[in-house]
Amino acid sequence: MLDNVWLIPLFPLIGFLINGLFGKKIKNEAVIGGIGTLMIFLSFLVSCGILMQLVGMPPEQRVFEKVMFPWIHAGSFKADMAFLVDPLSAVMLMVVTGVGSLIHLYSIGYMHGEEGFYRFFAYLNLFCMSMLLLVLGANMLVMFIGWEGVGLCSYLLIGYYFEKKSAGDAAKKAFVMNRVGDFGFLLGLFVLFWWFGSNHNIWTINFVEIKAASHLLPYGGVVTLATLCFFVGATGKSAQIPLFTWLPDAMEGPTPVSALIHAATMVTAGVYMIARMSFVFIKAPETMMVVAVVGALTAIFAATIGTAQNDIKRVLAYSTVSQLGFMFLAMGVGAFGAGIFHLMTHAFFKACLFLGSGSVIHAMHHALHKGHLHDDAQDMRNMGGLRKALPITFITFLVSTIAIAGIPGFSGFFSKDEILWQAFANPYHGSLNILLWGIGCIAACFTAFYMFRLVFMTFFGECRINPKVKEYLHESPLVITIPLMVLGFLAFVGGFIGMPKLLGMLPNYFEHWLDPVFELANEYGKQYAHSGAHHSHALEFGLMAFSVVVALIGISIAYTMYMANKSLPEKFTSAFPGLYKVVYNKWYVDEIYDFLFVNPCKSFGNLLWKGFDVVIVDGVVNGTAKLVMAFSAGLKGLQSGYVHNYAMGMAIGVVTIIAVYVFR
Amino acid sequence: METLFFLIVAAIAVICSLMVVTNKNPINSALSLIMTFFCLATLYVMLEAPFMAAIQVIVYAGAIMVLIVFVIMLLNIKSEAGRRTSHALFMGISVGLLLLVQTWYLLVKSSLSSVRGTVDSAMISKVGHTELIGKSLFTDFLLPFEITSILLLVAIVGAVVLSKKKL
Amino acid sequence: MDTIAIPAINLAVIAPEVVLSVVAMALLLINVFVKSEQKGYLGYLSIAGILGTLLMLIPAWGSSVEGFSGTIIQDNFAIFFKVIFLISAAMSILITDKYLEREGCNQGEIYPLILFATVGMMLMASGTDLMTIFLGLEVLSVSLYVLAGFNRNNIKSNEAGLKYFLLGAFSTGFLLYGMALTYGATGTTKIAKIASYIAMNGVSSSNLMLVAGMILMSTGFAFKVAAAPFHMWTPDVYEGAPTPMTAFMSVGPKAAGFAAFARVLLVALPALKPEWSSLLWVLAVLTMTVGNITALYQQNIKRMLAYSSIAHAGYILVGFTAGNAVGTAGILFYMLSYAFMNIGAFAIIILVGKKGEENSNVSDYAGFGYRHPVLGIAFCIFLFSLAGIPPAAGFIGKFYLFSGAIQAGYIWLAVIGVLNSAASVYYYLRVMVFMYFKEPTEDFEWVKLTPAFVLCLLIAVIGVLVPGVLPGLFLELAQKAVLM
Amino acid sequence: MVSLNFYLVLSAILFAIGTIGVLTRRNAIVIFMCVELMLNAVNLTFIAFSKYLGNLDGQIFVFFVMTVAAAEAAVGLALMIAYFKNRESIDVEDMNLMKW
Repeated sequence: MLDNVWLIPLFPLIGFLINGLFGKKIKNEAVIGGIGTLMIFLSFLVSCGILMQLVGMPPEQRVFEKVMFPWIHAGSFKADMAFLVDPLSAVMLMVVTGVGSLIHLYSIGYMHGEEGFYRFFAYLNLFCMSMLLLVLGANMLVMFIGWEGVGLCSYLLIGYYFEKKSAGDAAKKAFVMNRVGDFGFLLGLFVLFWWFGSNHNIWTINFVEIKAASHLLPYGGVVTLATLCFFVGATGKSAQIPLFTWLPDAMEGPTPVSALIHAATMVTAGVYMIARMSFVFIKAPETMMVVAVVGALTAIFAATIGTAQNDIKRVLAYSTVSQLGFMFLAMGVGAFGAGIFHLMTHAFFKACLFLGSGSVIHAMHHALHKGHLHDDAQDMRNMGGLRKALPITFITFLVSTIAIAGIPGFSGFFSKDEILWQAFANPYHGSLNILLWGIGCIAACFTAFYMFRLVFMTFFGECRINPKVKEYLHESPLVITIPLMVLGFLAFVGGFIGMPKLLGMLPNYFEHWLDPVFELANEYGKQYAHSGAHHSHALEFGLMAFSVVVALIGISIAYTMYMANKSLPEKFTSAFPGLYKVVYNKWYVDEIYDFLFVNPCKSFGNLLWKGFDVVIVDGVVNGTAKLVMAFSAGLKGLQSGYVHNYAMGMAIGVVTIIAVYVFR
Repeated sequence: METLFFLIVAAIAVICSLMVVTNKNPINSALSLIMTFFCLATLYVMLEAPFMAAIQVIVYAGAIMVLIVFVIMLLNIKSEAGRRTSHALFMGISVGLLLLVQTWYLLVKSSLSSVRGTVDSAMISKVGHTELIGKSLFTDFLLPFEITSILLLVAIVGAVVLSKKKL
Repeated sequence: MDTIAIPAINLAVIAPEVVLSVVAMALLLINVFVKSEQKGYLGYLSIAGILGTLLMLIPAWGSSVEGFSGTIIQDNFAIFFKVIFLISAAMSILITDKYLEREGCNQGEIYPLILFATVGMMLMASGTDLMTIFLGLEVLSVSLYVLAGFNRNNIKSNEAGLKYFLLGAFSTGFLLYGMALTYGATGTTKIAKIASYIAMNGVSSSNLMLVAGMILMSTGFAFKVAAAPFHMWTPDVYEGAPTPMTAFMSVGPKAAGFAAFARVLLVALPALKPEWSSLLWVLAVLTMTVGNITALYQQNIKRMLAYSSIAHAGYILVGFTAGNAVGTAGILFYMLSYAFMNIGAFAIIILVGKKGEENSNVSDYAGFGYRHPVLGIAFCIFLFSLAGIPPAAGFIGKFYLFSGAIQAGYIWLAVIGVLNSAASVYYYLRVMVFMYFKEPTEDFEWVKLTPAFVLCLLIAVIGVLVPGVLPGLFLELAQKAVLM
Repeated sequence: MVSLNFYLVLSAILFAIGTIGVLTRRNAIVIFMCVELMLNAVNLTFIAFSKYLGNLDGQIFVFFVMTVAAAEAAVGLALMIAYFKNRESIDVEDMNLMKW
């Protein structure tokens, strides 16, 4: 099975070719969608086979490189078209192909009747192929091809509704920001390549070879430079500060795209890349700190911004940015396994959330269309009480929300708690740990808050939809709900494979599985880790309980704000005067919350969104662009069209060059 | 004596070339350029290259300049309507002078190849300059010589394409 | 009177050039008898001639033959470049006929002129004497002056030809002065002898005459390859020249300039490597930056591609600066893939254009991708390749050039190169944004494919994708063709 | 015997004058004549070197330069005539249809 690893990216490629070349002729949506889904499902089956085979091998032998053909050979430098299968890439394979298959299936229902249905599936398959190349690449160049490929597909898919100007702009923004990141990636590659080559005559970009030679790398110095470059690449792709503003805009794309690309797979590429090169990153303590701080800051920034959004997809988008921040936090504190674990659980529950929101939007859109209304189908203020109309969507959505909020027993709890614990207990960042942990906890609280706000505003309370169209609301078809159910189930149970030792019910399979990959990084880490700080089980339990409490606080704030005080006060006061005081008090508490906590946060979130996001980040990006354009206009002015000016340019060039060389 | 003669010819050449650049009327420029070419031909003779002097006169002064003068007549170009701006003049002249200073400096500072060839005055007077050139052209430099035939053919075709009456 | 002993003439060395010249001359004669509407057939005949020449080149691969008293050589380096020239000539000829018909200047002489220009380029690539290189360059230049001004009823074309001519002649002066000084410093014009003289007599950078000769020759070649600050003619000439000739000019002569440039610097003047590599370093940075930044502002797509071609010359100079085997192989590989992607892009521009070079603004491409999906995808492939996005050949080429620079220790140069290629994406992307994300204002019904265009585009797409996905073979060939 | 440097300096002067002419004149034909002047300056350098090095390569080169000058003259003047037919001028300050 391992030998056939090349089949995994091949199937989606075939799907892309069939749908891309003949899709327009086929016309039948079932056939097009069926081919697209089947191809990625076949990849999933092969991935399962590979996983099985890896499981059957002794842990230390679970590395396999399949060279397809020699690709670029230049003297001592070699880069093959080669695939690398190890526990890490196996996990990613399962996530990409598994979640990918479900989302393909979902898209058949969701994209029904859209113009360019075949185009959508062709792009989606192309995306899967690129993502699989990225995951499987045995050297940085293959990875980079996938890296560029996913950026390209993301561009194509965000701009899918090209009639909308905002879609085109969003696509362009995403592409340009991604390119900034790609630039960082290439630079990091070059720095590493150059350092190994010029100092040790090892001209390689192969991960296995770099790993074997990684003991030669110094701590800090050039490694810091290289890893910072790589990290810039990761921030672009994974939407971290300061390159995160493209992701919320990317919600212009169809919802399945948001689920697949902008939640489950592509945006996690940066995390994956750092995990892949953990043995390099760990050698740069400064970079590790930068990663951790940027991750934590992104987690809290995006979470606060999420509280101020009313568009259902934008909430989820900021939530994704925030969760990615958690993953980077994990990477930065050396908890690579926990980060990848959160990546996986996040893929389950966030994909489910996006698909669920898609189902809601689908139903809303349908109903509004029938009623000839032009309300915004994505605005939560136009929703409410949808749980009766969309029961399956509601249940799966709720499960995933509980998971992301970090309620024990659900997948998100295990992974997020592991990250927070590692942020607190890791031996690398000294006193910074408390701060990282604190920020993480607050971000977790916010997460619980805005996610439940979302649920309450959408599914509970009175229905704010125009009564004219209420009757048209109904549950989405099976092809949409089946993926929801599967993902919801995974969001529920997915965490049990990585249960902390502490709870002791099950061994932590996930961590053991990834151990061989991150062993070396941990080894290197010990060189500068602070020893001694041994934390007791009681503390771990305490922190775990604390994070649960924090999540509950967030939920209860959301409850009081968006459920309890809506219409209840009046009813209670008139019917049960005795309870008035209680209700009054509740309301009073709410006021305090509002005054002390929620309002500042909301305005802070608004400020961040309007100020930081729109003005500063976009301003810097646009300002740079303007500067370059002004420069361009200036240079253009030199091109006057007059022959003698051109001749003068040449003559001055000659005179200057001679002056430099003759009179130096 | 020889140096004095050289200086006189050189002075005429420089003056004539300055007139090429400064004369307003293109015809006068062309005539000054022909004078410069004659001066150069004289210098070639002094450099024991009589054949080069001959073709300098025949090809350059005779053919190319006639062509240029012919075109000036054909297009009936009068004196230049206006001068360039003084700024452009200043820039052009200063860049040119800078170039001169630099080349002068480096020519004075640098050393020639130390390898001396076999051709000296005695050989030129014994064998004849034209024969030496001819031998060289048809042995060592046969290929470049043949390439010039293609070059001239291209020039003819090009000139015809660009100026023949009917397309 | 003693007879002169003409040395043994090894015609095999110049057989490709001879064949191509003979075909061109024959076409000149045939042209007289061909009616104006049927001049297109001359194009097919010239392509047959080019194919014949290609067939003669292939068996010569692997051997290195000198001839004509060391004035010319046919080695792998020359053959690789000659293949590039022939491909670019053939592809340009494929897209010429329809354009000339549209613009109403259907003169058959264009085909022999293209072939003569190709002969000139071939001589530049294989010349081992400064005279051969100079004459090859002049054959090329004189043909190009005519080709740029070929559409003589179009004022822009006139202007392009005249500008190119005046500036080209001016740069020839510098090139020649450089050759003269090199001759004075070394006593010879033969490239191998220059190198051996320098090596034997220990002449080095202390000899200012040699350094100045190197600099002046470099400026001459820099003009030909359009390196800043000797690039300013490029946008005007590319915009004004007939579009198929722009396609031809942006590839062939640039490659030829690099071939001669590389042979002179790498073979004749390796002793001055510290000097010329620092010179090329500066030229590369200037060229990339000026080309890319100015391209950002352009509205006319021909002009935009002209600036982009300047930037590409800059990328190639990066590999050249490295001066090692990887960098040189990178130049060869990049030039080859550049031929395909650039001529492909120009072919689309010809298709979209209307009579009198109308419809050549970027905004005129609004909705093109939906009106003509296949052409749109082809155009995107070319633009992606120009932008250096995998898996197109342009990416591999750039990667190779930059890694050559890194192996030679020029890490900052590579960084600037990567930065530049990141910026360049913007203006290529702009075309794609217009093609796909803007409401069509035109129906593009005049865009009609002829078999010749289909062939040209097919070759271009294959030429971009195959070396991009499977670069192994091409890189191996390029490595066998480097000059060291 | 005149020192080599005299010839070289003379040719440098002529080359610089030619350059100045190219940079300052407006008439395309005069610019072309100035280029010819530059080429002739180079020719003088070649022949002077040739004499002092005692080999004929330089003179052969001059022979080819003259051919090239003739070819360029033919094509260049044809271009000017074509341009003149359309524009009624060969002033380079009128040649700015394409810019920026």
